[in-house]
Amino acid sequence: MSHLTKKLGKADLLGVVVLSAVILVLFPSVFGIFRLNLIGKYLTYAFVGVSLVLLWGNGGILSLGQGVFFGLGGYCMAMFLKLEASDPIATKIQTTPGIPDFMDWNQIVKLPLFWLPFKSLTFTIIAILVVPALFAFLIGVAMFKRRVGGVYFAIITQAVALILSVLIVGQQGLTGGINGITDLKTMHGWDIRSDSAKYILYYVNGALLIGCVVFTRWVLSTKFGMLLLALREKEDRVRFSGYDVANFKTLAFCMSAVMCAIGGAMFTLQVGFMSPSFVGITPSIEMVIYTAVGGRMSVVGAVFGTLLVNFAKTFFSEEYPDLWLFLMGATFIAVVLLFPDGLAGLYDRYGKPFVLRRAARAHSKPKATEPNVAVATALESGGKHG
Amino acid sequence: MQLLFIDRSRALRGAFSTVLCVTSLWAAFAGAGCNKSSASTSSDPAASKTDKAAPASTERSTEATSTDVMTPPGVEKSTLKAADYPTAKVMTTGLKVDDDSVTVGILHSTTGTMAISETGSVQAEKLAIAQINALGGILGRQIKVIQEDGASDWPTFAEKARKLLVNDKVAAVMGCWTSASRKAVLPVFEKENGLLYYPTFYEGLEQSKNVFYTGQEATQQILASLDWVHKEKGAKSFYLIGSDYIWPRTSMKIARKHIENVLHGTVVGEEFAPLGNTQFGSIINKIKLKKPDVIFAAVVGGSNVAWFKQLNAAGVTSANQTLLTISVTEDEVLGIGGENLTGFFSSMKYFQSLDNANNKAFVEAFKKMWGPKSVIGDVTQAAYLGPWIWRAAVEKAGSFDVDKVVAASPDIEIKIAPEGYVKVHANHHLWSKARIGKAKADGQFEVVHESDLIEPNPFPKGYQ
Amino acid sequence: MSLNEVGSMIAMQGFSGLSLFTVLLLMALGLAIIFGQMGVINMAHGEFMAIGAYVVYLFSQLTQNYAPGLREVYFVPAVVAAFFVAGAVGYVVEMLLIRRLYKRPLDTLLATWGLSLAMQQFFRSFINPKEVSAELPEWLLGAFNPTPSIQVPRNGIFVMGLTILVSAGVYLLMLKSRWGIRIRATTQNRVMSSAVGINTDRVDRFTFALGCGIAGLAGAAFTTIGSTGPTSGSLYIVDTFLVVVFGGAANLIGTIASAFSIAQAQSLLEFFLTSAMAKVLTLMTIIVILMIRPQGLFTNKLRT
Amino acid sequence: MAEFEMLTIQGLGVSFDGFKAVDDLNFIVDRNELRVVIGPNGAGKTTLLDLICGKTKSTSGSIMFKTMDLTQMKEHDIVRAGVGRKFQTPSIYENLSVSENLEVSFPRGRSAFGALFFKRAADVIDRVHKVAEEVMLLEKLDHQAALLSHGQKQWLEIGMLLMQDPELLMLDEPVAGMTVNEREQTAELLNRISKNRSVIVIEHDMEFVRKIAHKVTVLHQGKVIAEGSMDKVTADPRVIEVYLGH
Repeated sequence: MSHLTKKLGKADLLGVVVLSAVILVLFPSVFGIFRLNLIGKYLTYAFVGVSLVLLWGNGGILSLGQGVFFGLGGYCMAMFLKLEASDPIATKIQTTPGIPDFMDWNQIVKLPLFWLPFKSLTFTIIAILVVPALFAFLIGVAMFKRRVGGVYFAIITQAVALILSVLIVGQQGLTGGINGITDLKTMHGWDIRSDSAKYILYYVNGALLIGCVVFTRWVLSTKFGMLLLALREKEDRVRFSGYDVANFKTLAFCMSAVMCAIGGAMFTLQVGFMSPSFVGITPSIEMVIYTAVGGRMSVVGAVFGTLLVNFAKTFFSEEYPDLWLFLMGATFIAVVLLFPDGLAGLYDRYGKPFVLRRAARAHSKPKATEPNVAVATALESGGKHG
Repeated sequence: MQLLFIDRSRALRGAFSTVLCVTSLWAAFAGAGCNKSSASTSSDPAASKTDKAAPASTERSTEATSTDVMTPPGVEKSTLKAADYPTAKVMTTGLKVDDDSVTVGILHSTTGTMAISETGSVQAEKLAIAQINALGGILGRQIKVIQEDGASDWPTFAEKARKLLVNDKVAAVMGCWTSASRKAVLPVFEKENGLLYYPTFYEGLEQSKNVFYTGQEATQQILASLDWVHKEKGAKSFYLIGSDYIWPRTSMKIARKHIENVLHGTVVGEEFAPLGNTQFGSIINKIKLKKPDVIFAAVVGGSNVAWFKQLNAAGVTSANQTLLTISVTEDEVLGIGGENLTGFFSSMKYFQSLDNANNKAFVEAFKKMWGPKSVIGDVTQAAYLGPWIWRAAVEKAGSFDVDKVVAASPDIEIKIAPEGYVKVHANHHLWSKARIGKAKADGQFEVVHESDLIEPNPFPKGYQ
Repeated sequence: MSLNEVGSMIAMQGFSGLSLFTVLLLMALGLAIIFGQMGVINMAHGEFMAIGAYVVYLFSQLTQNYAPGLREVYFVPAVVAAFFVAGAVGYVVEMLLIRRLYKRPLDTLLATWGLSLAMQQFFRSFINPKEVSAELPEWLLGAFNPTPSIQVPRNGIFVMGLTILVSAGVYLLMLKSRWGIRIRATTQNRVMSSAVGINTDRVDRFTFALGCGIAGLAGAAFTTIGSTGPTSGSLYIVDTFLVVVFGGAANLIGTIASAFSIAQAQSLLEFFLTSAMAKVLTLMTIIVILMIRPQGLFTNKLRT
Repeated sequence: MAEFEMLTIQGLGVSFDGFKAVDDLNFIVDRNELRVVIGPNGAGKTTLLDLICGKTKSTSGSIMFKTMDLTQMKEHDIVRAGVGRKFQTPSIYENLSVSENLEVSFPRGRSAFGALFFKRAADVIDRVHKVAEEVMLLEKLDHQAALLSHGQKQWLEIGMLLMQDPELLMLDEPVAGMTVNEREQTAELLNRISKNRSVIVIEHDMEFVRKIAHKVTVLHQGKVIAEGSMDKVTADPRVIEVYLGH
């Protein structure tokens, strides 16, 4: 009878269904492949948005280093694709054919050891999932066991992002440096640049994103999810209820890292390159903003928030390039000041009363009176899992 | 009962926010395309889009139309008539060409960290296009411009490049500044068979059917200047310092090979500072320790300013040290301050102070269009060449089709080039001269050496 | 190399380290006040520094155009003006924005990030998209030679002097003045402070303005050693935060110690390693130490 | 079953920058005893609870819970060993419903993965109902915790502790902010739950203390100055001096 059971009831499912319809049916039927590919790129950022709903919105842990995981996933995928694009025939003008072009430019004559396993797609896929998880685990254990939290965690993850981007840029013989890993062509002989491939990748990406959305909602509906919410509010209470808080935070951090990495890998596939500009601080913070715009508590909201900001970015930077940053800055400030719960919060405030009235009228039974609505609203505004 | 309502509200909430979002965004997103097409059909060619999208430069004249632009001396108004070149004949690949106009793209950063550098290129490209239009356009057609902002972000460059080629079907793109942005758009241009004119001096190691490189590749910029400093200053020992990314690293690699194998000198130190580094105290001390004959520098961006200011402050000036840089144009001097550079040498193919008729006319036209305080650096001049080279190739080919333009390009000569004279090489780079400028306190350079025309060689044997 | 030269090198390298220390400290002081005393994470700190730099540029332009004779002296009033202009902007920002976010520190981070974007675009649109350079007076250029083989950068001495002055000022203000007592009282117990008649809103506003003013001061001083452009401020922001966090947020002595140790480590490592490795190693060391001592180097042990 | 005390504290001390909040403290709690700790502000009462539950680490002495030394254990291990602690201000999860608050405190699925795959089995629901009834919140199970009255929040937190069925329960000012009526009910509640466990209560309200206390300990400046029945300690001249002399 607990209303927890209702959390994942058919209602929430419907939200996901609507999202799926928009991503898998609406967009493809309305937009051509160019715009669709663009949306596909935005949706890869939405993975990060969803991961932040879990970690930040519900867990209260603000990571400013999600770009690190996005980048790790993206780089793993890019390494595989680059090796395939660097077969000895395609690279015969190089001093050492068969290695990526940027290595050749940096006088590297043999493929570095850590690149070798990325010749296998299976290994690559495993690496996309495991490497970020492992990295997040190490950071998580080190930080959360020492009870580094809040602002400090945010700043330290930011520093981690900085370190990694300095390392990638500095080791250009191994990583492609600031240009990143570019000119990716095929995956097991399948040309990822063709229109048909772009369609397929779009759907794969959409399906994976919906998978992450469903997964995140499931996590939030479990006791684990409740505890995340609980420890955001009263960390000590959770600790003194017998839970090792650090483990919970670490697991949430790892889950969010894996989601970001999937997004990064899909980014590489759809855009055709990966560069250190995703690992740094700026993209990491921007992705937090997408989430805030959508509503930090709302998984579906985060996806829409990401789309909204990026659509707006595309529109304004095409039409009013000068105004764009003013607008972006103003959006951030407005979201934080006026709509801390983002789009989802706006819905709660303006959309739902309307919906509730409609619902009440539709049922038009004497029981559905105003007090009921009031209680329902109060309950709603507290347990925002939508 | 009550729970039922919660359920319904949750259910509808997703739907509601979806509809809200999607409808509001639709206008924005799809509308971007619509507006664009309306903009590009407006009658006033270079000005319509130019005005709106031009980076805010307070000195810029606001009404830069095709009629009041100064054209280069000695170039007659084109007598080609569009009627003699029916659209069906000159364009067979679906590009945006009609009987009166042809559309090109400009793709640079007007926002973000790179806006600092790319502003000049945008201005030069717009000047060249306005001049070409004033001279009767290209195959009798006026050039229209769609400008996109790469926002200093490489994926955005790729996105916008794809938009220009796929959506807008532009006949050519003038754009990119950093190597990273070029690398990001390169696959797009190759896939969509577009045409890119890239203005920046760069590291070489690239040659694409779809790109023309109007700046120097590394050997053109480096070898002659090293030869000069070796001969003139008797330099034997060199200290190499650059920012930590591909262009300085490749340049330094070429420099080291040349110093060691050709000049039989020594490299006494090599240092790469992270991009954005603001502290050079320790590096400067290391240099002082080694006492090199020449410091050979390729630091960029905000770091470049810090590097020269701190160098001056550490007592290293032209009075006691020879310094040769490949990363300081007149644009950079604005940020560094002439007083910190006086007497140091810069190797470029173009300086604003070049004393020839072409350049005088160019500088005058540029200042007329963009304001009397405008400063013109090497890349700005190279960007100016792009539209002219494209025009010459199109008219030689008698077609806008990319394949035909590319085929017609080798050996195209631009005699009105501000730098004097350039010729397109079969490898898509330009034959050009290397020049050494000595920095003056007023921010200009005194040209102290000029080489012969140098053949571009993006994959130099023996330097890799 | 002679012994004398080795000595000179050690002296100069020592000065480099000290100079970096004062640079870091000057960057961090304003933030230490804002973050340490108010708990506000001001991501626009770098842009407030840029305001200071642009004020100097403005003064330089005015001097060049209207009073070229004043070139040797304009810099000092420019630095003072930078303090007040940046402080005034900070005052307004506190009033419009920060005031509403005191209970949500992580949200101040997002809002001020938005502010920093808008400020950068403001510089770009209304001042100059390119980098600019203030013409420095002669006495700030070049090096001072105590012995023929030792060159000490004059701008380094200037920054150092200014830092000492500002640090001493902040120290006196926070620990000795009535204002300082009010600021510290407000930090420690807002409700109680307002109950005893402290206008806490006013204290907040002035504290924030003070922090921003010091940022402007730092920006003005850094025109002698670095670039002035729309994004110049962002070059400093991460380093600045690390100094403050590493030092232990609420502690002035901690900030000083932290700036000192980071500067010495970085400057020494840079001398012996490549710059990129020096940066990476320094950052990693900071992170590791922060993991061992999450509250930074210096904290006041509190009864919980 | 071996005979040992529920809680034995010996020579316990902790100092904050030289200030000794708890100093050489000795303290024993029997099985099934309800002990009340009183003392003026700053006597070290809350610090004592902090030390027992591991929130504050001691600088000297030992805290034996049955046969385990709590000073060597992590907070969550102390809880799992059977020590529950209520904080001074009601510390509940306002965003969750009453039943969720209780459920979250159920001592199963305590590891991160365990929580992920925790099933709301019949025994959990059963226990939630039982405890809710015990703390008089059965009617409010589906309400959001934020909507409860102050007193009900206190009960909810006690309920959350009861979910874990601790052997030693520590309550920091459980009736603060309660109405007279609620105090009555709380006193009954405490008497009920101390039937089969030891309870330590910190309280200022002497009338309430008199109602519940088996034994009273008076702390002053980090030291025990009196211990015994309520009547005995209130007659103690040192206690009177401490309370009146300050």
